[in-house]
Amino acid sequence: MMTAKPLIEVQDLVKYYPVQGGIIPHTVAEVQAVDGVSFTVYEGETLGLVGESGCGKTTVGRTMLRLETPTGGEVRFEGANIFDLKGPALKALRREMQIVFQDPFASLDPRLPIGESIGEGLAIHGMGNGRERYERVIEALSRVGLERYHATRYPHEFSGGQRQRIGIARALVMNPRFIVLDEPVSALDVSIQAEVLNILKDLQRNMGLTYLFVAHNLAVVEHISDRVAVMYLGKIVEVTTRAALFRKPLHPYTQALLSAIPMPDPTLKRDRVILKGDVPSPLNPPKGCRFHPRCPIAEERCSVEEPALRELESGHQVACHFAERFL
Amino acid sequence: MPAKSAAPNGNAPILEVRDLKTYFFTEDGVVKAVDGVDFYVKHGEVLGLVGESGCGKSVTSLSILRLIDRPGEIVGGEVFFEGENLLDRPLDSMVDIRGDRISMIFQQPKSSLNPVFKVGSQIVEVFQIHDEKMDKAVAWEKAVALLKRVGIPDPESKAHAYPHQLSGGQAQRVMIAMAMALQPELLIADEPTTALDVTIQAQILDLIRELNHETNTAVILITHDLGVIAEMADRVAVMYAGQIVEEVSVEGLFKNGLHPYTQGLIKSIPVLGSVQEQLNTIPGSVPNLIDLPAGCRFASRCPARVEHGLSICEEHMPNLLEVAPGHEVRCWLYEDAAGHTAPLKPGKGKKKK
Amino acid sequence: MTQYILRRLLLSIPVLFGILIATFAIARLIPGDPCTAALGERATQAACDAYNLRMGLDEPIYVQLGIYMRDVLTGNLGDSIRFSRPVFTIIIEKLPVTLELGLAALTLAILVGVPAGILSAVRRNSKVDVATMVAANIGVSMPVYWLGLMLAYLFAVLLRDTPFWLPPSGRLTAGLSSIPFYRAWGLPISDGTFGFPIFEFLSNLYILNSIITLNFKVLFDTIKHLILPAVALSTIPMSIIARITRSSMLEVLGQDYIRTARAKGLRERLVVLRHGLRNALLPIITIVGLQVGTLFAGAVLTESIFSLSGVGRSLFDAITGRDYPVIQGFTVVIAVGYVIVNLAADISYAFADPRIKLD
Amino acid sequence: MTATDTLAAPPQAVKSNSLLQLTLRRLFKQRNARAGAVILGFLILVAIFAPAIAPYDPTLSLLDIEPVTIRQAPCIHLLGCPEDQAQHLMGLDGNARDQFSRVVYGTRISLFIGFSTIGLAIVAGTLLGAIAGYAGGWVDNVIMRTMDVLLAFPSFLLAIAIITILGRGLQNALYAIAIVNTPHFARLVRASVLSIKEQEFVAATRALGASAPWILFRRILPNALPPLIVQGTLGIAGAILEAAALSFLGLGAQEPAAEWGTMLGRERGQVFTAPYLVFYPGFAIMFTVLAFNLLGDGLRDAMDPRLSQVSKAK
Amino acid sequence: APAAETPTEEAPASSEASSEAPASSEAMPAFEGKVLDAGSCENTGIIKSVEAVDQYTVTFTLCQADPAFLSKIAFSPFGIYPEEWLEATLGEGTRSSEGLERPIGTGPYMVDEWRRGESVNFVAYEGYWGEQPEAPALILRWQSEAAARLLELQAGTVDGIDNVGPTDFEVVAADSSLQLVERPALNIFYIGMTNTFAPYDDVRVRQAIAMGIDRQRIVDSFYPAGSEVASHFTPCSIPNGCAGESWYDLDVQAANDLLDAAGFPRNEDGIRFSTTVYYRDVFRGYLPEPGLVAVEIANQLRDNLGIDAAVVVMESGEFIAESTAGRLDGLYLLGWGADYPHVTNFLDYHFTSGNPQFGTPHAEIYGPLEEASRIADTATAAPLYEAANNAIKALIPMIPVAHGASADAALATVSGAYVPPFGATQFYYLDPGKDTLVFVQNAEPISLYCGDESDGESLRPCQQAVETLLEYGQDSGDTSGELATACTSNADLTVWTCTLRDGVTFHDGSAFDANDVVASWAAGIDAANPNHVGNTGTFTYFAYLWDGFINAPAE
Ligand SMILES: Nc1ncnc2c1ncn2[C@@H]1O[C@H](COP(=O)(O)OP(=O)(O)OP(=O)(O)O)[C@@H](O)[C@H]1O
Ligand SMILES: Nc1ncnc2c1ncn2[C@@H]1O[C@H](COP(=O)(O)OP(=O)(O)OP(=O)(O)O)[C@@H](O)[C@H]1O
Ligand SMILES: [Mg+2]
Ligand SMILES: [Mg+2]
Repeated sequence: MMTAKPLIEVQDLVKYYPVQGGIIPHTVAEVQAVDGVSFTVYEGETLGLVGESGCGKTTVGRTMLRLETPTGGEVRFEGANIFDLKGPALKALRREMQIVFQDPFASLDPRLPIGESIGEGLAIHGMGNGRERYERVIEALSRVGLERYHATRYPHEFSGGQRQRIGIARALVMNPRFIVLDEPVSALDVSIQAEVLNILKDLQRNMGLTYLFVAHNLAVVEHISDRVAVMYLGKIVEVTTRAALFRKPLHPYTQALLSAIPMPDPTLKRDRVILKGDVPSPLNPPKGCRFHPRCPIAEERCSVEEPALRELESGHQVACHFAERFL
Repeated sequence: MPAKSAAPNGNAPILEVRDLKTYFFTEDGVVKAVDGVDFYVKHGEVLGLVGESGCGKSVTSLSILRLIDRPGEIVGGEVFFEGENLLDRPLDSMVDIRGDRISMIFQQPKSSLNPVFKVGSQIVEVFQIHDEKMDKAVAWEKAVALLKRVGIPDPESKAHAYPHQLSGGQAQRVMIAMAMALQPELLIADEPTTALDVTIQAQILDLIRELNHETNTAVILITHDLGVIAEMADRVAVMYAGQIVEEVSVEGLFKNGLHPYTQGLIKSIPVLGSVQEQLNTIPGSVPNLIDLPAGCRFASRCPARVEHGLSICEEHMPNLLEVAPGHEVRCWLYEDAAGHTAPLKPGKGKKKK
Repeated sequence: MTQYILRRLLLSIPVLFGILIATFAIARLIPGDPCTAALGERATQAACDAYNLRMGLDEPIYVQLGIYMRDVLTGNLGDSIRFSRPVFTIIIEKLPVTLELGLAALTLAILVGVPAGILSAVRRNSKVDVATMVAANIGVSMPVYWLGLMLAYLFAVLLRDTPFWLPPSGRLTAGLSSIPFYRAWGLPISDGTFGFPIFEFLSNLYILNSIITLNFKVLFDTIKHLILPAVALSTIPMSIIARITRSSMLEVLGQDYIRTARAKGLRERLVVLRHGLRNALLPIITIVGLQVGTLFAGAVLTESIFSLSGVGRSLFDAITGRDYPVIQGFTVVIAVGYVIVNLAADISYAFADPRIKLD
Repeated sequence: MTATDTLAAPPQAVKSNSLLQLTLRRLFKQRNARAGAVILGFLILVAIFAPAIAPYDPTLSLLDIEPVTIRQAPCIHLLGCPEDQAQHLMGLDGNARDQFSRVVYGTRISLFIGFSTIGLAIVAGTLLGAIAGYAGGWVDNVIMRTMDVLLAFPSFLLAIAIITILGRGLQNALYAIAIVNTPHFARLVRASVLSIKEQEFVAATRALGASAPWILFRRILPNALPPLIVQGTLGIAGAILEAAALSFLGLGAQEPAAEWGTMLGRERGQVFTAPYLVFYPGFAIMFTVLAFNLLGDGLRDAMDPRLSQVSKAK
Repeated sequence: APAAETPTEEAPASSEASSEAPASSEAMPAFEGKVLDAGSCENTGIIKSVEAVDQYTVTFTLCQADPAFLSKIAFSPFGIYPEEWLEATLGEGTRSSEGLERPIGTGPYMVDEWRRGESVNFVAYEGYWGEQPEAPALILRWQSEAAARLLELQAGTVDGIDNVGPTDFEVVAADSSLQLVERPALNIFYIGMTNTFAPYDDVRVRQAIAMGIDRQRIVDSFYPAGSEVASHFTPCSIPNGCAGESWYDLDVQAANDLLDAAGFPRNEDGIRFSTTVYYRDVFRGYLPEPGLVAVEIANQLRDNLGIDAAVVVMESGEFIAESTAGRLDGLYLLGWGADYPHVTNFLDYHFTSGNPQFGTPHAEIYGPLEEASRIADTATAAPLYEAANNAIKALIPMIPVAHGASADAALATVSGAYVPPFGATQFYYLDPGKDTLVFVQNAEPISLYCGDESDGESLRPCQQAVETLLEYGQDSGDTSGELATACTSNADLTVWTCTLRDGVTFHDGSAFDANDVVASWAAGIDAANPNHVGNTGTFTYFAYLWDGFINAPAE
């Protein structure tokens, strides 16, 4: 899998949201939602993206699909910078890249029978006639384990897990090569979560899809990802393979994150790293290393100098001045 | 893992809920949100209450404090608190129990604080409700001390903040401060960390544990996260569709969960560090609480039923029976038709045909 | 907070400018000749020409607009065509009538509407709730003028010769008069005195004037005359306030923090009044601000029915009489007043709700 | 025992319920809405069958036809009015026309006023609001500031002013009311558009490569409809009231049209001498407006997302 | 006016005012008579000059004979104000609210205060030359709704009301605690047409409508008792008003025949043609129920003649402007109330050669009228009026319908209640049996300087405070002396000499003399006079009754 070629390369992606204020409204500040993020997604793999709420995961995913206009950086799909695309070229690209959202309820138009929701993309792209489109919708439905008769029903008639499957079907029907999964199971109960995760895995296997899997639940990420990127406050702090990350995390934040996860095993005894304080605001992120105010091993240097994302071992990048200590 | 505290008052539970039934009388029909729930909590103990969304965990906890609002109504059962059936009290006098002897924290910390009052005065209110003579200034000082205790940085000035000026974690700490203000004998924490980030969740859970240790407060911890249960609880009650289906010590749950639902639940969580190719799933969905089946509520989704070919499951409701000391299960696999415990091991069920 | 207020103020400036242009346009777009309206049915063409010249009505329209803007901004609203009196003076005379009526109606609406809404929400689906909401629904559906007529018929005719008799029109019984406080006290204030319009304005608020001059006969007479119009005028705002209070209260009572308050052991009454009402009042503030518009619409009709010589009636007369300066002056004052009231509502909302950005 | 062998048998393909059907069902569970719908249905029937219901031509003066005088009091046989006199349930008006017939025919005008004005206002408001909300920037500013200015005038005053410009008469009153109501709908639609624009299902459509008009007309506007319908229903109530008030002042419908406000305005001086001439038209207005208010309230409740959550949870 | 010789003793209220007046109370200076002179008749209407011959004699010189002169000068717009006061409060640059709100006259009441929106309060003027009023105080209020006015009277809160609603006549008459005070029907309600518009250019159509409208039914149904169907345009109580043949009787058959003959056959719906009935929704004595009558006429047109008429209400000012200019293409409902008791006031105003109101004027009508207007003697003029009236009947420029009765009402306890046919009730004749007399009229006055007002609501209060040279009788249009003891004319009626009353003082204490008369007239009729400012500057009645101003600006 690691030999595969890069499908998407994200380079120095920056997305700031302006904050309006003042007596005459103007931009008084910027939310640095994503601030110089780079990573590569290889064909056929799943890259997990984890981090705490508000650290910019969703923004990365949405900006990659040009659902948000980027502030800076590049996203290359098979070598071509998608931020340069316009008109028909952009429309064509939309077929290649799809997204599944976190909230299964909000992501479906409540007044549309789900068959139409799923088939909408086909209609937009003028793919096939009514019959053919219908057939493809039915096919997509069956892929995610739903039946033909479901096509004429409305979103409110489905359970959360089913709705999430519909969301996946909508992405699938376009025959994309890359799907951003933005916390597709966070809103679901464990038993349903398992069901959706299984489907996602099956589909990837059968259709050769590439995923960017955004989540905050590390266990889920571990279950589905080949590689994992950890984000903290708009920056990537660590990227590596699944195995390496869980076996030997090199960034103190990753370590704390791992130890903070309650394990469903009462016999397990762990040394927990409980972080002090709250996640700072991306409006006014700390200078230097953004993690330093909460970092258990922070030193003087961390508050001044921002650590670069360095490759310490093959395929294992970390942004910490003192990561060597954990090698 | 912290050591589990032993019950000091022998085995007498501080709270015992028997056959609690809380229904919601809606336009579409009667929602049997809680339909015959039994469990107990011992002094100083942490009881975990788990179950899927909508199975009635919150309603159960609200029923204990009789906070159920129309169209809901507690239609039956008993809630013994220190030997007194709370359901027999006049509703007006519940205010003496609430906040003082039993207190509660909720899932959404920010929306659970009144947006138009300063957080300090919301804590002060607790003191003043239960001690009308308490001086406002004294109460305020106590509130600040509490905020400090729950780890709010700069408590003097944060007491003057409004809820929207706090982060979720801070708001939850304020809720906890409010709940522990009068050192209650029982704390009900209804999914206290679901809305919070993992690192903050760890902080809050730590705080609850501390409270449990230091003041020997009994805790009912409601969650759907089995990881949290494993870390926090002494005993666990598993709920399904308005009923307790299994009640057991936390070790027992993970090692020897007997109910097919419990087993399915445990198998469906991805566990950190143990990579599974396929996760186990529980097919089907929770039954409609308005239109409940006559038999076991899990029957339609139960793999054990199919495996054992039990037909009684769909016809009659099994009882919650003690199958081992301190281990109760509601399942026909462990009960015979006479209502006695049947010596059955899962996976070796007798065919009832 | 100051910044918020400043921003809100700044935002109203374009609206105020728009109002000026609109009022100017409205007055000019009204068909018909102001001259015949002003000078009467038998005016000659020559008189009209002289008149147009005098009033500046012969200038190009944009010059008129410019002059108009300048005048309004310097506080000069012009002279009434029909009465040859400053519009400003007329407003000083008429506004207190409408203000007194409107305030009485609004007070009544709030005093009845808010408690009714609370009661209805707390006793949801009870008989009280159903009755209140039926009444509220009927209230918003009732034409003000019709209610006024019916009330007049009931209280002035059917209940004549009973203690419930109420006068069907006017502000005071003939023969009584409200002596301005400055005259009652012998203050040396006359037409030329500095600040005279303010004194005059205040003394035209009969209730206020009769209270501070301790003239209770006039006070009671004024109130007696105010009851029917105020009741008629208050029905719609009252019903709207009751409905908003109810739904807002229902929403608030369903909030998590209400459950928290109960879980603290707070008594139900305090839960509703302290935690519930405080939050439920927020949308009510906005609605009350908006009701000022409804009140004004009602005032035009109520003043007609009860022959009160207030802003509404006078404006209507001015429109039919083509009294441009009066139309413009009144409209500007009303619209600006309306904007200010709603601005005040917004700002008090911001004060009442800490969530609104404090700078 | 076949069921025991499978788990979670797929639910049968039952007939699907659209959101509309659901809303309607919820709507008719409400007392308010039911009452409103019943009254409205009644009024529509009255309007349609007015010629059959009304005993007289509403514009026919009965002077010289029957031995009557103007403003004759009601004559109801059931209540003891001599049988040899012609029955006039609500009396005769100032022109000796049968008031009952006029009230019956008035239903037509009032319903027409309500639907046509609000229909116009909704179309105009939706257009303006959708453009403002979707385009944003200066377009939004220009449109919405203009709406603000319109809203800065108490609506009735504005309506009077517009009629004074356009001239009196029913048609102009209709335009005036439509104009006065437009800003409300524009605001509402703009707000809906702004919030729906941010919904994930819109982002999903965008991710599929949909064009701006596609998104606006297929995703956003249909979803902005429910609050519009509620506001529209309540708006109809307001419009009927406003039109009647304008007619009351002589600015709206003109003689001999049987419009309730006009009837009321013409005979308002008779409240002490012939109260029946004032009572019935006023009551008719109230009754009709009430129907729309009840229905609008019911609709609002039926479409309330908070209520829909309860049913979702089941 | 020179200040009063004994300013303070009798009239303490006037002390303040008199101190403002020029101090000239020493020996009487030689009287310097002022003159208002147009110079020639080019530059004026009827009035050529007004001259103060001596202290108590004024001469009016006219450009043409005016038999109605005496009737006209008794009209309240021609009231007399003190010369100095006019200059100080109503001149160019000096006009103040004082001038428009608190007129200084010689009348029995003086204005104490005008509480805007509420009432005009009067107190008795102690220095009045005649008898003191019965009620020391007078309050004039207003209420536009007839029903509410009556209600106030019934409640006993007021002593008298103006304009009883037509349906309330019987109510008042039946109530023993009230009295109905009827005013003679000196007015005319007519249906106007403009003969420049089709189909009214055809005399047969006009005649058909004249014969097809049941005027009796209109009067019976919509007019109060005392009203009558008009036999002529002018009411019969006016000398020569009823000369000539009376109007057509109702004859629907003949009317339809005429329409057939005129080429307007009925279509399948029975309709011949469509037209419009214009009116304004304003209560007037001649048309108390305008809306109802408009609908009634439309109904009759449809039912009797097959003419489909839409009813259109117009704004009052616009209606007057359009109808009097002859620009309305349909029928219009208008009327006329007598200003002074002379037939010229009716006929000449409407049917002169220059009036476009009914389209092209008919020489058959205006010919005799012009001739008659110079003849003072009623009998001599009679044949001319007979000819004119017959021509009106034949040519039908309009259809006279009714002379409407109207009435005031008062409490039965009020003694001396009356309504004069011309001018307004003088309240000082009325005795309410208490200190204050309260009277409610239709509307608030516009201003109280009545030289420049024309509405009855302004003229009524004016007349209580300001007097004219002559006054009308209580029940007739005959004039008698007020500020003048008598006025006489030369033989050809072009020079009128009035002898003024001696010893009259104004409310401000100043004495009344001939110069005040000249100044008051100059302010009203001389467009070049610095005091010709008024309220709106129209001076309607000066312009209209005297056929134009002196020094009128060129058009
Ligand atoms: N449209 C926006 N305008 C302003 N700020 C925004 C906007 N969208 C996101 N942000 C801010 O950008 C930051 C990153 O947001 P993002 O949604 O990408 O976080 P996330 O990692 O996906 O969080 P979560 O786990 O809660 O979904 C947050 O602080 C958020 O408040
Ligand atoms: N006010 C209400 N009206 C009707 N049904 C209700 C009401 N409140 C709760 N219910 C129903 O009661 C059932 C139990 O709800 P409860 O809130 O106790 O679930 P829970 O186990 O706490 O779920 P979660 O994990 O989502 O909080 C749900 O099916 C819910 O739909
Ligand atoms: Mg996100
Ligand atoms: Mg819950």
